[in-house]
Amino acid sequence: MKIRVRYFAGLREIVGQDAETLTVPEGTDVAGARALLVARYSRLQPILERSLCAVNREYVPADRVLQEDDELVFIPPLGGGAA
Amino acid sequence: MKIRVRYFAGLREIVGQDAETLTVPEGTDVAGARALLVARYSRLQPILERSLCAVNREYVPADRVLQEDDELVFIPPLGGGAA
Amino acid sequence: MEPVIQITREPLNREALVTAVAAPEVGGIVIFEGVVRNHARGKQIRYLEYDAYPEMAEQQIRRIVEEARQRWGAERVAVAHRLGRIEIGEASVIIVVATPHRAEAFEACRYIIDTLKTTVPIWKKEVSLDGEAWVEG
Amino acid sequence: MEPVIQITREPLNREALVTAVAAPEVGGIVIFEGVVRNHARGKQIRYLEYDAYPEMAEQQIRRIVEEARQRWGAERVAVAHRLGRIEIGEASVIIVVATPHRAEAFEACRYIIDTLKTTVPIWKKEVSLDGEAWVEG
Repeated sequence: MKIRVRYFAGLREIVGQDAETLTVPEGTDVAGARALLVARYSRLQPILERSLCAVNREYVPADRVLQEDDELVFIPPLGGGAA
Repeated sequence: MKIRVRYFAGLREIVGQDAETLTVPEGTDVAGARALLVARYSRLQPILERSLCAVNREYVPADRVLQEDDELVFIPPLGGGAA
Repeated sequence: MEPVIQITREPLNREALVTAVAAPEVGGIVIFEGVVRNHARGKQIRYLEYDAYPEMAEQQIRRIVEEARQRWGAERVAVAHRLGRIEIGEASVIIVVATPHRAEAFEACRYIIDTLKTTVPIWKKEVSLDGEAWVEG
Repeated sequence: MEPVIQITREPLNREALVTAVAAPEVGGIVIFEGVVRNHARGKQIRYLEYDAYPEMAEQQIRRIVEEARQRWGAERVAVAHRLGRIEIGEASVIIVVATPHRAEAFEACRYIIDTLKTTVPIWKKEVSLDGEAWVEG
């Protein structure tokens, strides 16, 4: 099945694009998609380990099972704390 | 000796003027000046009982002894609390 | 900077007050604006009339701002209070505090308005459909 | 009223946001403005660059504003966040809360900015004399 992955901030700079479509097996969860991305872009590994996950604009745990056409976004740490 | 009394807000409306000069005996304190004003303007009594006193722009207790040329102001309750 | 303190019969100018506290080291600005509202204490308000003992009010505000500077390091503060007749929707008081980090701006701004309301000799008269009265807090 | 929520690459307009929340029953307005400052974490900043996941950011902000409405009765709120390059002294975020009484406006405004900073997917990159880096809170 196909899912949509969008990249923002530091992730976009590493990946070099805003978004892509991934083909993953049925039953793949967020952690599985993350492993697939790390395999494809090894420089993503440290930042993905610190990131939260969102599916269809909601924060979700890493064991959330993906569905066809889901929008998956990894949310690197937010840095606004100090201002 | 002479002191200056200034009136604001509700006091000004009762007295009908912004300020006046009072002649009081040496050694008169704020409470004494207040009694004198109540004798002169009986309608001041209830509001003066609820008012703080300021001499030369500082809050003072009622037993503060007045000096020549002091500026005496009674400060009715402040009503800004709610907004 | 020296604090900006205005006690004036003119409409207050929020833009000018914010500009006055701006600086390259500022990261957070908190603005409080007290506005005349259409009802109070169950009465329908037509307008408010503010009076002050202006010299003492200014001196007291200066002292409150200095306390905020010492407690929260709030170095850039503007306080403006309007006197006279003020219509519904118009501002009677504006306080602007600019600090490097936002927590101090929130704390200092709130301290200044809360203390101003209880200690600074400024009074308001409510003019309602029922008549008019000086408000006692 | 429906809250005003803007996520935009244009300079923020404080006046328009305050006007949007005005109403005859409003007695207190608290405005928070986050401004780009010239130094952070020991570095001299040249400018900041903000990025967001805009659809999710807007949805999260809407949820935070709804929480503020329930907790403090803050019915009149505007939140605007700017994206892209923002220069020193310019606002990256403005939050305006208008309530009948000031305490609720202070509480709700602070809750909204504190929660926004920690949960809404908006990121900043600091561009300093030493280089550039996405900030992790």
